Amino acid sequence: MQIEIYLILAATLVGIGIGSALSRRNIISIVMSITTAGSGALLAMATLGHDSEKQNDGLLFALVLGAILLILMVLGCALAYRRFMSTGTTNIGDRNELRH
Amino acid sequence: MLSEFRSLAIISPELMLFATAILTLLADISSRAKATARGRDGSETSSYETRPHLVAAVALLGLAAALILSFRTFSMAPTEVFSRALSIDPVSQFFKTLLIFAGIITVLQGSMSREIHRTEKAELHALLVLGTLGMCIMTSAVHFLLLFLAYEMVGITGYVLAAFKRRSGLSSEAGVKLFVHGSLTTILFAIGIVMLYGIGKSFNILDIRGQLAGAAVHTGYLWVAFGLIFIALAGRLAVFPFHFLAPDIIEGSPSPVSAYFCVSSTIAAMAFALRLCIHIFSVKGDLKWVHLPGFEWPDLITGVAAVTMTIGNLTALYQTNLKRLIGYSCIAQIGYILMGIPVLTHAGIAAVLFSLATYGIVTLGTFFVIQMVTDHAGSEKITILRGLVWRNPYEGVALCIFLLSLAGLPPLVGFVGRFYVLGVVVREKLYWLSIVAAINWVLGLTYYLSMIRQVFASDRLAPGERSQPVMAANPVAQFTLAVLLLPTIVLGIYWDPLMNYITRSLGAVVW
Amino acid sequence: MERLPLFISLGSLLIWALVALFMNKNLRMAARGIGLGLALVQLGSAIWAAARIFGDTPGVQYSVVWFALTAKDVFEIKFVVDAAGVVFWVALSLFTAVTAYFSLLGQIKGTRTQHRGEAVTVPLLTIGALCALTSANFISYYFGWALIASLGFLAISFSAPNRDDRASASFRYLILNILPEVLFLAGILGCYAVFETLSFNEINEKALADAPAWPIMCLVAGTMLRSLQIPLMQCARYLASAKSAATPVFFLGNAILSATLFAKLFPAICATEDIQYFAIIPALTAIAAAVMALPEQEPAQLVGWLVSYVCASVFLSGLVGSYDAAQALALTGSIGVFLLASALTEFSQEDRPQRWLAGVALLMMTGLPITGWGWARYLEYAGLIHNEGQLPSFHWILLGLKLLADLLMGIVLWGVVRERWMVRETTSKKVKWEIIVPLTILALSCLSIAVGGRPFGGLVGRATVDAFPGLVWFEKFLTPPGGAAKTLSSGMDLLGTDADFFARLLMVGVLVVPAMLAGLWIFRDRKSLEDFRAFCARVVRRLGQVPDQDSKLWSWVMRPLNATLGSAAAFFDSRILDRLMADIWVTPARFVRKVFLVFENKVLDQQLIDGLAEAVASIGKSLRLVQNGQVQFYFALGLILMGAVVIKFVVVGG
Amino acid sequence: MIPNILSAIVFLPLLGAALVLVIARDDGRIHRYVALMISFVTFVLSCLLVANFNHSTVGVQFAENYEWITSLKISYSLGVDGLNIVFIPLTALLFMLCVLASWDRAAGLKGYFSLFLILETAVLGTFAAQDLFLLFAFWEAALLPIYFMIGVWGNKNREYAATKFFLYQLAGSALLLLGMLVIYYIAEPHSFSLIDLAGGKFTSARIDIGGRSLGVEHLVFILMLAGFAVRLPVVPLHSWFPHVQAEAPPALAAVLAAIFIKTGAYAIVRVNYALFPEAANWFAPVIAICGAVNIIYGGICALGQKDIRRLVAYSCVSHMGFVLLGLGIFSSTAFHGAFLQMGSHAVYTGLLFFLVGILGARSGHHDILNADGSVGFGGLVSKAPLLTGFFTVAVFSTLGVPGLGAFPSESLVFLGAFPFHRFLTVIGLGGMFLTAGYLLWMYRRVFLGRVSENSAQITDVTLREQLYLVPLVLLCVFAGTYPTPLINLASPTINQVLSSLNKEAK
Amino acid sequence: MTANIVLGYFFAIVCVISTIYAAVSRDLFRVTIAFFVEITCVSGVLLTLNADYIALIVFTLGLMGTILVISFSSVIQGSLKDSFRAEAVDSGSRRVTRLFGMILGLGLGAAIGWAFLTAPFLDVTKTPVISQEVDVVVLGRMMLGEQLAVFELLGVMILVVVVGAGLLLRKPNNAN
Repeated sequence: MQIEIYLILAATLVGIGIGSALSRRNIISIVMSITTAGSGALLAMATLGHDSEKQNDGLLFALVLGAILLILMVLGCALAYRRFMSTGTTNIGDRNELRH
Repeated sequence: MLSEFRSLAIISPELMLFATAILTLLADISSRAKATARGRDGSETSSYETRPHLVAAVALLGLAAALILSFRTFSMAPTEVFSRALSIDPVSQFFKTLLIFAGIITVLQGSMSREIHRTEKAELHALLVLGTLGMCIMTSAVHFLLLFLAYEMVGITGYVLAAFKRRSGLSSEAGVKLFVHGSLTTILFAIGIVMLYGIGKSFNILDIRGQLAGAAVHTGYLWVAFGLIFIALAGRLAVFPFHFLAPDIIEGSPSPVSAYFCVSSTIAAMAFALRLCIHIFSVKGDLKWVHLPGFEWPDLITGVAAVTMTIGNLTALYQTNLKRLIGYSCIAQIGYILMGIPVLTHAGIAAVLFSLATYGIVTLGTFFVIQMVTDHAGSEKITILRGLVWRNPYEGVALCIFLLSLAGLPPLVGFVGRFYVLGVVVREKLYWLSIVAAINWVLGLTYYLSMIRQVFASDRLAPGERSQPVMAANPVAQFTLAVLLLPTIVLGIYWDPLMNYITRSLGAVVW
Repeated sequence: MERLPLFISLGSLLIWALVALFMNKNLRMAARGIGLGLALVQLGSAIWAAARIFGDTPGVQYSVVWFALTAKDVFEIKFVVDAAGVVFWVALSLFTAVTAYFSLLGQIKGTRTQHRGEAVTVPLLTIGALCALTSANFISYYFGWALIASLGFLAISFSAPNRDDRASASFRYLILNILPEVLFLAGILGCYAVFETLSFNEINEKALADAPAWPIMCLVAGTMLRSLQIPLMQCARYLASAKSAATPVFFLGNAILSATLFAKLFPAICATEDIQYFAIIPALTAIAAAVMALPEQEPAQLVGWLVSYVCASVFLSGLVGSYDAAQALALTGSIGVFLLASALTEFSQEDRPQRWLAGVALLMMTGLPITGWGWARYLEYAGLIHNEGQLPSFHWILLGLKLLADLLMGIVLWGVVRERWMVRETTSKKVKWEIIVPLTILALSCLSIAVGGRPFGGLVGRATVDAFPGLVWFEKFLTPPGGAAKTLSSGMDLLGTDADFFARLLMVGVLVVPAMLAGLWIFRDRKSLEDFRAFCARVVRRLGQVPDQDSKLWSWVMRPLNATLGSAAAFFDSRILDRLMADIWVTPARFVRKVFLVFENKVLDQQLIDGLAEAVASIGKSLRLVQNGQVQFYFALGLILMGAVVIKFVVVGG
Repeated sequence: MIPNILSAIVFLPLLGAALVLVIARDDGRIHRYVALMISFVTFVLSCLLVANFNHSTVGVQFAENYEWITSLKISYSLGVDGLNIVFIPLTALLFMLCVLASWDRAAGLKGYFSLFLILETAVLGTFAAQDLFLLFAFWEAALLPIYFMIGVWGNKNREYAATKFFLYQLAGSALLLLGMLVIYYIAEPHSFSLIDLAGGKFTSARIDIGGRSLGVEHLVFILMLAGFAVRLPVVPLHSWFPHVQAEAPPALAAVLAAIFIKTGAYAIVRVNYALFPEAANWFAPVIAICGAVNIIYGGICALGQKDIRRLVAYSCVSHMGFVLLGLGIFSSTAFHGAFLQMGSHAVYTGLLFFLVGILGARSGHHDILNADGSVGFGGLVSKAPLLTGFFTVAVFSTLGVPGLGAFPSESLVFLGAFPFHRFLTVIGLGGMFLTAGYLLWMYRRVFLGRVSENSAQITDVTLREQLYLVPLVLLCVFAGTYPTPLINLASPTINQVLSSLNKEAK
Repeated sequence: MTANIVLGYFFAIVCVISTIYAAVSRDLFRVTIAFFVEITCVSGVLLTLNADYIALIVFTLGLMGTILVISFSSVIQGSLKDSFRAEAVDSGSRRVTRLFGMILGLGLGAAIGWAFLTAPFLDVTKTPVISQEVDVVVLGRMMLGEQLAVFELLGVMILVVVVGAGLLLRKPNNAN
């Protein structure tokens, strides 16, 4: 499998992930979309990391990215919980008071 | 081993910060005592008696120690530690000192804040300290891995901090928004890093720079990479296309956190911006840098700076919420400071550093007073400032001085920063930009004046409006204000030492 | 030493002004007394100066450096005390002293209490007039000119400050002074630009060479306009309503000042091409004034027309080049009108002194040959007759017009004389010696001047002239300043000429016999008097005054056209000046003001400046709407903008 | 001789302000004594300055030069020459009198007097500065006290006026700042010192803006002129002034009209003319035209004012036109006239605004005509004869009546201007008559005529008020009759400026 | 080798399909499942790069994420069943916005893809170099060696998350 397939897949994941994060309303599904996009980035990293002779850095970054994605999911869910406890909704567009 | 030990000595401020965070949490846990209270319906509820003063004292002492340590590292020759991942040079130490100072003030603010529940002060302090730690690393990281991690660490503390206020819809909204925005930019940042990695096959910024300078690079690729990283930067720095969220966050967060976002976060992001623009995408010359041939990113930054300050100022005109107003003003300020980067000279960067330092001090002061007032009044409407100077002259006058300094009027320090930035812009013959900046100077004054007008308003209250009661004098707060006022005024009159220091630091850095 | 009289004079006037200023109510009497004393001191110093001048010393000139800006730009305040100046100075001092005397008198009797401001203005006015009289360059002349204008305003205002008519009279007085001032100042500036000097002497010298005429013309026109000549003649009405206060004001202000300027700049005026044609204006003014005076019943108003008439005579002579006539007319005319005005305004109608004084003054003004005014008239006619070389037939026209005016005015004056002395009943028996004595002295002095004057001397021959040493003074007084080559009828040269003969003939033939007879006959009793006045009023109305068509724009154009006499009626129309003022000054000023204010407040301030601010603010307002609180929207917007920028840079380049 | 006397003069009021702030007593009576004492000492020192001034040399005297900001080569540089020697004692005097004029102010004396003294320092500093940056700093520093004084102690519409004032001024300052920076970076070596920069160093420098090459001298001249013109105020940029004058507390209004706006005219000569002689020659006709426009525009606008403060404010606009007209013509006469006008205008406008303030304090309103067209005052001459007397002097000074106020200066301006710009001069003459029109209209409505209800309770001037009015009256007479000593002080420097300007013309 | 390729393509295709499904589905439960599948597929793709440890990490991420989502949803909604209702019914404009957001995201992806594919230094047609060393060893050496700072920083971050999440999830104390 050529590098371009990996990269196209990565770009697709990023694109769909971000698109979905921009169009979803539920915080939890947004969290999932972000993770999707992040996994795309991770994939690209791993691919490019493998492309080089000294691949180590790239892998490390992928690892870090994975860890961070997990952290983000945890925090995202916690925030959704917090949001729900204070306003009773988990939709991102609802009951927004911070504007204008 | 010795070298490792020396590395530890060099990063002693960061270590101290980490220790502070841990100690704060420990102090909180160890000082808790269980107490029971009988509710109205007879049910017993148990709660923890905490000692917020102790916790705050621990955090502040630790931060003070870190500040002293960072002072000690000021005069060190530029070095790179942790296998060239951290660059400790006078400029990064300058940023660190600023950040730790800002940390002290925000922690102090947090300990005084009424928005933060007293059982949660320790967490607040710890998170603020940890966030500061992340920022400190951000300022000196020359390795993208570390930079990314530090960036993310700041982000994560930010999400929690923004949502810190209990049972507040605003606070949780701010947290959620910041989370969505922040994690999206994180992803883009990661992709940007991947793209740069693709060029240089290294995460080390020095290596990447060498690669970029050496080979003729595909401009489109560079633009996408730069754009992605710039988005991450812009989201943090609150500059033009990604500034929309910043006022929401600043309004929704508890006041200490707002100050933290406005000041610490911005300072760190500016360090990041310097890293990105100067350290990666420019080539070193004599007393100046040259951007990569064919890759005209300074034009982008120039435009962004111009638009940012204009939009920030314009949008601020019609605000009625104090914190939100300050949020917009911060956007404008950042836009102003950002003008110093694309000129790519030592003088320009010196102007950026100078005005950033002064911006930090002054904005901290502003938030300090605003927190006192909003906490006292229980509202964030701009009208709560009405007649402040007659009720609490010291605080009122201090707020006015801070605001006027933000507006950039001599003989206050805000003017000096503006003078330098405008000076380098004129010097580099970016006349249109200087005109935009001059217009914005006037625009900005409008809303600062609208606040000052409230502070000094002495006329009758509107029907149904109650006069705000007098705030009780708080010696600690007054002392802190004095500490912040002193540089605001003194540096406005005699700023030579600071500027000389900055110039010397810039001369010493290797990038 | 030679400066001393002037300094004493100025000093005493200043002290007088200060005394008047700082005296409060209780000390008012003392202030008036001191004022009179100082006025007498001033009179003494004037006489002293006159004695010196006419004794042995020639004219004294001295100057103070005002500004020495560079070696070239030096501005001096120059004074000269010469024969012409000093005579007017004495007259002026006399007026002032009399005014002070009346003031004290009014204070003692409690009939007339002067306002403090009014008391201050009298000495200051004298200072102003003194400055102008003794001026040797435009700086000191203008000093006097403008001081008189503004102090006149104050004097009228303060004379009865709470009355609206007084306030409006003072305002109109000011307009009368200000409108000509434009021309006058333009003349001064023109002189400075053309001759590069402000000194009268140098201007006189340089004007004889080829030089542009317009600065001098401006000066003359300005002076004439200010002196109640035709376009502004109707201002005499407003002066009349200023009543008592006007007495010192308009005499010091107008007649003397105008004549002074003629005296100072006589060579330059004579040297100016075509300036003689200006003389038609005073000639017409004289007729108009006489016609307006015919039906007049109000004494103060009569004085107003008389002022206009006297000034017209002075200008007429001056412009046709008879220096001595102009000087003599100014001096005697001002004395006469001053007396008349004092008599008519300082006393009530029942007072015997008033009748005496007024009688004397009226007799003077009728132009009897034995009076100074008559003597001056002789010189005037002689000048007009003699002036044939200059203007081929023009001067005959002028002479004709002037004779007509004189005849009419003679009828008026004789009529009033008769009315005062023969028709009116008197109720007051008490003789007021305190008034009669000084005024009689004054009148006698005038008479002696007249008797010793030219007509008499002319009749009895040269030998008599030499027998009166005092006449040498007037030779000096009537000698134009140096360098005047074109003076036509000066000195004794006229004696025995045709002009001398015809002038005497005209004096007797026009002023004395027909006018006196007509006047006495027309006013033979009260009924005939009223009939005649009614008739004259009808005629005047028929000629000029059309029924009111008020509040129409440009009525000052339309009204004369509707009248029988056409445009000439403009001079007789009492409302014409109001209309004129309204249409050429007030209405346009209001309109312009309105336009400017609309521009200033609405356009500039509200639309442009505040509008700019609002536009900026509304941009801010709409930018605020972008902040809709949706984080996804924010991010998407950011992405689009960023993407657009990046695409621009990638595709187009930096 | 006191060492550093100039610094002492400039900063003594600041010290006084600190002193006033430090004194904690709340009843405020002591503050005004302190303020009076300080301003008096300042005035005495400035008189000493004049006494020791050598008016036969053209150079800068009492110069003080200290390094301030080495990295930008900004120096703390003060000095006195013919251009500013008159204004320093005049400023000190007017501020002292203003303290007296604010004597019976009831509330907030502490803040009021401290701001007032800060303002004095700023204005004195603006006059004394010989370094462009220092001048700018003082220039800006004057804005804050004024803003606060208007905003806090002003009249009904004060906040609007204060904001307008500040924004206008800051817009002007922005232009000034830009111009300053441009020449700073073009001058080699970089310098802010007015002495170093003077003498046409930028004649050949050019910069590119939008692909067009522009002469630096002309560009910066216009930028700076616009900055100064806002303060002057020159006509399209003047609309802050009437608002501010209508709202400011009386003493401040006097200071603004008398001294503050003079800094603009002064700075034009000090900075623009000294630094850009060639551009000055190029632009002088426009300045003269601006002057004529100011005269007429201000006059006509004043004609229509019903508020006495606004009327006097427009009169100021009109009269600053004479200054501009004089400055726009490089003849010795006109230029001296302009300078003299600056000085004498300070005196008589100060007097006028003091009196307007007294009138307003007595009656509580400033309307010449009420909204229904009836007279707002009327007949004051019998109610308050002394007040009327002072007012008369002020009004007649403004009119240019000989012996008072504006007469010599306006004469000089006209005499100097006429040979160069006949048309403009005649327009200027028209302005004199407009002045007569509106001022006497006001005078008649307020002081003459019937006593109206409003003016029935108005009392006459008290002894304390006379204390600060009489000096100004005396100065009016001095300025109107024999201001030669003042002109002699300034003359050598003015002639030198002129000769350098005229040299460039050839 | 061929198996590797076939597996890679399989995972890639499944990954894309499940991602699309996750993006467009309105049922949260299905979204979660699709998400799990997608992440698993990514880890599968990573396996073809011989990055076993990373793949494991990613799989863990997917698994834990799914668990997290399900548990939080149940906590928030009270019962598992309710929580997987569809998101709020879309209105017309909302649908447009969704579409717009999606297009934007895809555009961004396209830009990134374009940049990658046109990059001159990257020969995209060749297959990636497969490291023979097991990546966990490499990673371990690095994280405890030259990149110690990263490791430490990750630790600090975990502290942050523990503190932060603990704080966020804490029930409000009613007594105060």
